[in-house]
Amino acid sequence: MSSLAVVLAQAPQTTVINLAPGAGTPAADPNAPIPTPPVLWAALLPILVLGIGGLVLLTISSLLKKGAPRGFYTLYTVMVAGLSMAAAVPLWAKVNGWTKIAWWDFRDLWWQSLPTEAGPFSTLGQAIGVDGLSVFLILLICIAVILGSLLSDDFLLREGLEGPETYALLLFSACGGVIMAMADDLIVLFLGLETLSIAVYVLAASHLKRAQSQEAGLKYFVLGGFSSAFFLYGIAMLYGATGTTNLVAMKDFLSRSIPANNALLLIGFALLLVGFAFKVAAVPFHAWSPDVYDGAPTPSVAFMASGVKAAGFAGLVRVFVVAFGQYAADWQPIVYALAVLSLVVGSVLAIVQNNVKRTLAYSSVSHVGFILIAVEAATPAGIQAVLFYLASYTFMVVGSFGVVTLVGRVGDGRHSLDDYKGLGRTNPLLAAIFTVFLLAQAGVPFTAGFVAKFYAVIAAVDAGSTVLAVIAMISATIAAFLYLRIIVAMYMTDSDGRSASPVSRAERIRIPFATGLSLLLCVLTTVGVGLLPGPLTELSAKGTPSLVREPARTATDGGLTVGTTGTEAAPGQSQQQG
Amino acid sequence: MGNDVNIGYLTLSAILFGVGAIGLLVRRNALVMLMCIELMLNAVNLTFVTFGSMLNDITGQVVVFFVLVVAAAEVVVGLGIIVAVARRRPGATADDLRVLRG
Amino acid sequence: MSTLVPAFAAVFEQTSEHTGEVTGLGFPLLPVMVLCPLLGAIVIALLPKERVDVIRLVAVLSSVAAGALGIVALAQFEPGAPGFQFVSSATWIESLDIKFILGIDGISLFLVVLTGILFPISLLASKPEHDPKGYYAWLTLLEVGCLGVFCALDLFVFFLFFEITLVPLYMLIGKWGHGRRVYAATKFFVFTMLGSAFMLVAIVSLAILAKAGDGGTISFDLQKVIASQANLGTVTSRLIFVGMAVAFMVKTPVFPFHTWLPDAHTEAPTAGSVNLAGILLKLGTYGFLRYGLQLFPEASLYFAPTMITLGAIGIIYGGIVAAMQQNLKRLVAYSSVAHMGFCVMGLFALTIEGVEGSVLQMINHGITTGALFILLGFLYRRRHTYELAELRGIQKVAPVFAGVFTVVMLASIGVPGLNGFVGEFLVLAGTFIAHRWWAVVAAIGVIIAALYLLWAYQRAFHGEPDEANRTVPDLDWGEKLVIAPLVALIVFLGVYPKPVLDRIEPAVRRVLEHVEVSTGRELPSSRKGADLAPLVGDGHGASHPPATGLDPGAEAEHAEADR
Amino acid sequence: MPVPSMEVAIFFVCSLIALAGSLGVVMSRNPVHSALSLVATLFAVAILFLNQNAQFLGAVQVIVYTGAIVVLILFVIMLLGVDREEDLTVEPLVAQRPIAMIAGVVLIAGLLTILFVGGAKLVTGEPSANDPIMPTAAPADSGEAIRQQQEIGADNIRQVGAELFSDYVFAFEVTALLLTIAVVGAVLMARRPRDLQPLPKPEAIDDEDLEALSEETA
Repeated sequence: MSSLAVVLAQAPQTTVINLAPGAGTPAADPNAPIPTPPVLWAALLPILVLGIGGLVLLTISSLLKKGAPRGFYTLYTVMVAGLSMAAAVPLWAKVNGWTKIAWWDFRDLWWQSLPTEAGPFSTLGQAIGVDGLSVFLILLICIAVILGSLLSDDFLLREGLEGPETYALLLFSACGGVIMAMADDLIVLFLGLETLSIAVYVLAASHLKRAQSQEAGLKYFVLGGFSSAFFLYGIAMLYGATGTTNLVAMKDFLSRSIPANNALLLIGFALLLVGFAFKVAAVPFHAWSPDVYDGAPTPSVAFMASGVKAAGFAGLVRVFVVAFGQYAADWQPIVYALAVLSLVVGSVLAIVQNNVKRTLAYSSVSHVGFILIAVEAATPAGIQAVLFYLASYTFMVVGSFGVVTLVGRVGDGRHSLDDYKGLGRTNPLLAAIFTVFLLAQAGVPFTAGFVAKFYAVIAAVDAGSTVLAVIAMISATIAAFLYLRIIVAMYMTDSDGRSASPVSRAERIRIPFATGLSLLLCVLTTVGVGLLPGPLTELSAKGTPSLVREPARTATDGGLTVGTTGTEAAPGQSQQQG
Repeated sequence: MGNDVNIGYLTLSAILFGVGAIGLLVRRNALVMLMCIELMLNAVNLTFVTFGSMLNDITGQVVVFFVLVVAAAEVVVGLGIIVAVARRRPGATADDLRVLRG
Repeated sequence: MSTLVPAFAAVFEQTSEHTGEVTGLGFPLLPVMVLCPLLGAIVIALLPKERVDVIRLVAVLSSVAAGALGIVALAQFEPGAPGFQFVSSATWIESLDIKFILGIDGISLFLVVLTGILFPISLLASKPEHDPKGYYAWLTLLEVGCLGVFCALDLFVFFLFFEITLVPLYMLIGKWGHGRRVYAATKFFVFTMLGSAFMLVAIVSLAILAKAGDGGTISFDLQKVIASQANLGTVTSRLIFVGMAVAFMVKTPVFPFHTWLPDAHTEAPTAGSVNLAGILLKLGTYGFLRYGLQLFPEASLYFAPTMITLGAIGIIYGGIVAAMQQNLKRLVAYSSVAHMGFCVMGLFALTIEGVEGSVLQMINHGITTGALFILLGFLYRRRHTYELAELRGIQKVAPVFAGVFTVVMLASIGVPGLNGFVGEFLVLAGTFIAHRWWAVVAAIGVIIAALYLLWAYQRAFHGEPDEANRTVPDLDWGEKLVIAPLVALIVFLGVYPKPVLDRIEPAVRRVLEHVEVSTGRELPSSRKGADLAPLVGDGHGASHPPATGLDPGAEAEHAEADR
Repeated sequence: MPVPSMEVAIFFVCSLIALAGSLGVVMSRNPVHSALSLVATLFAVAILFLNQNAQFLGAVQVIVYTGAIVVLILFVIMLLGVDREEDLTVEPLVAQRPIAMIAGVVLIAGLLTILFVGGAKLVTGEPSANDPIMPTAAPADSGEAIRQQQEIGADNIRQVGAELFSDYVFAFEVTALLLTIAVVGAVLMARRPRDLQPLPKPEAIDDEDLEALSEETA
């Protein structure tokens, strides 16, 4: 009470802060309006669309007395995600210096509030950065939302769990992911991570009829909170080492002055990496992922394995490769170790599983190892490989879990390898689709998975980590064994394949429209990218991250001068053709 | 910059963080695990404030504000999940949940 | 088809970049050839599975079409022309300069033709016991992979095709095989993929290191990589060679990596065995020749003694183990190990005769072993067993079958006058120049081959047929027609291999000259060339090969004289 | 910079309370005791915040953490009736506890080593140019000092507020989203669905899997 009274009673002139001499800004009048940073709304639009889209969804659903018509929520979610992607297009154009797309010249449209010169830019006090990486990830995460919601549509109906919450949480979670991808400030990154994670904890627990689902949610939550604490502690260390939480300012500071004692910096790296490793499920911080993947509703798992991982890697790349690229030699060994462990442990443990969802969980751990070897390269080619891998993996893994959703049948419980026996006979189409995804994950040529692995290996070898590349390829061979096990179960187990007994109606699995659409998209992309990797290669090559200073504000804006205008390219941005 | 008391604060927060982490790994009761997470977050908060005061920078305190919000959100969701689990399996501990089956 | 050709022609530009002179036919022969079976596979996949006859027809037609195009290539091939012919290329990944460059020279020409002949025959020779749709689709896809490997002139594309062959064969063995098929298929897949894992890293390292020398642009184009391979350090290039060699050794298979082969052969369905033995094993030796010798001359020289030793071990080991087999298919599988040992030995003898013999041996082995497996398939259709213990007196009840089997078996042993002899002899002659004692050891292998094959023949075909074997029918007309081309080839190549050798030799000579130039070392054949003048010409440059006929008998005498 | 002895005294007392509380959280067998120990720690940390001129945070810590979060936890404990005592002598997984202890101790030891080796020079960031916390020189006059102190407290809120709405305005907005998600999540979790699936049976672990695998490959 008393301190409040003091605040209320204060006369303005007594509270002028005695600034230390030489402090950069003029003393602000405490009663003056707070100098809020300028906002480039166009840059925020993808985030706003997703966030507000989720809120509107909740509002609509609460206003509808009879419940929404069938498929409405799915359609709505797909539209919102599509809108968000559309909102990202001008950003992509701006980053790449386009002035028009096809015949459509959009220079004169309303988003000309964006800076006039082409290239990446940042806004909101450098909290949000718009660059190739962030726009690429916006598109990717939105695609994951679209695919995930298409899978959810029939799933929720089947399980009797209809409601808007799953979709709203998907949108919110995607919003968090997009924030993570765009964050130029560690605190914003952390908040994006939490937004993403908390929504996904709930998604994991959202199959209310299934006890395993809530247990998965609980486990995910506890270990997720644990990792968040590590992550945050890492931010604290970096804050102590550099005096700021902003990545741009950190990079500035580190390039300006080399700290004599970088112990804080190093321990900050280590703790941050632990946090990231938990989020993307890299060994030895993977223990949650098989249980969570096993228990959580399968469509949500599809989103976890695609969207959440993508966002995690976006953060990893932005923080380590871009902001702390100068200290690559310090963090590379840790990433190296994480990559090797993930590759080997993921593949080996995947083989001994008898549950397909757990198998896929471990296989995703081994994929994480593959992506990590591209991160470890810390080169533009590495970043490109990361993006390419994430994009291809999104389709492969969503497709895989899409099939698993269908085979799981009512109750979402039939996931043992036995349940896949003879699938090739009873449901040839479904089995064929699954085979495509499994082979793609195994890295068979003419699938997206192969090209992705190829790029990762190129990046690693180019950066001089040939041994790592060899380990990766060997573990890919081990992992191939696990995909073969599923294929064997599907095609080669039913009594020499010669039983001609007609397939009973109960064995047949109907492929509902939305799920089918999602699977179709995934198959087409997986094979299409495998056959013609050119476009996605170009796209991922343009997904270059960079940390850009916000242009200096004029004095009338409020004197929060941050720095001079200028773009600071990511390592070797110019040689992105590499 | 900074003095021995600052280092004392950092030491305290490091120990609190470690105790929280150990507790989370050792205890099997979901609620206690939740408390351990809070303990760890508090340790981080203390670190932030200490660094802020060592650097004479308000940012350290602002960050703590965000951490508080995050902690609140986490607790709400975490308790929600715990209640849901406990309704299905009264008296469940994390072991019954096949934790770390890995 | 007619509308497709211009479309391909638009995509695949005919290029003279690699040939020096254009030998195009006005349309992209090789891409069309590779895509024929692919088209077949797609059509099969779209057909309803009840239309078994149509499916079979499509499969046969598409592979016959590919084979016909292969024959066209053979007819149009200019024996003396340097470099690759029928080259066409299409850019695939621009930023990495990965192109679908397809082209053939004298070495790959016959392997392509062999593929084109063996696939239709194997399709006709056997029928699947269930699910014909998948069976034919996978077989045609397998052909795509094989043709692609032999035609590819880009490291990456080569790897793609090399790797893609795994899946169809895995499926074929795993789903349509016998007995422990899943185990065999998985073992095959994992072994081969493990080899490929090393190869991928090796290829990538090579391209990246070549980039450093080439002035900064990465390229997987074989010719460009060869051109810049001088920039590699000795140790580096040896390491990379080992990386690639692992893949080829697994595929060939060379002695310590062979364990997957007997299992895969034994459990595979007939068409799978035929193509596995006839063509897929050649991917390994072909890889050694095209990508081992040409890319790593120094490393090849360095490792040549090791490889020859392994080849010799393979010959002896394969022979001995084959002699101990009770299962006919397993026996033939181990004989493959021995035969491929000859190929490897000849290659790394690094003499004109050796390499030439090795290429010829690849073709011969493809024909003879393919024919053997087809015959075994016929046998299995009648008796449902491969066990020697259960077979007896077949000769009495099925004389034609026994006769054909005898011819093929003798070719496999390497009896003069049949094709097996020419290749093995050339290999031995070539090896003798370079590594005298290993040639002697390998010659023992020929004797062992005679031993186990004749012994097996005696056990299965001689004697009085017992109850089970008394009713075995002889070959019907269809089967005779299927096997006839192979028998004809066996005899023809045994008697008159010159046209084949004429086309192989310039290519081989170029490879060896490249090795000589880039290592600065004179290879044995050039030194001793004079001794074998009728065989190798004057031993210098790309002069036209000698017109001497290769009458086996005369050759043998010649060699005797040399010793 | 002279260290006021009062600050040191407060630090020692509060850090002892915080440590004791944290040990209480981890080692109490009854979750209620754990929660109460957590309250002690949180209070102590709140005082430490005040000690470092973070008056706003000190207040928020007490209000939000102690007043809301821990009460919520206690509420749930009572609601679920899970305040039974946990038997801490049974080890959940083989060697899990020692490993956890070792990992934790290594973590603490590592952090402390870095702190003590680095000492006060550890913090390498620049002193803030834009957002300093307080005047560097304390006035000598004691009455003035108190007044100044109060003003700083008042100013602390102002400063935090100014930062929240300028440099961190976006982060601030994100927290709104975060809390919305928490509400949606809590509502979703609170639903009681009908026709629940039966509880899964405890599964045997891994031995079968290995056997099945060896059968397949053998």
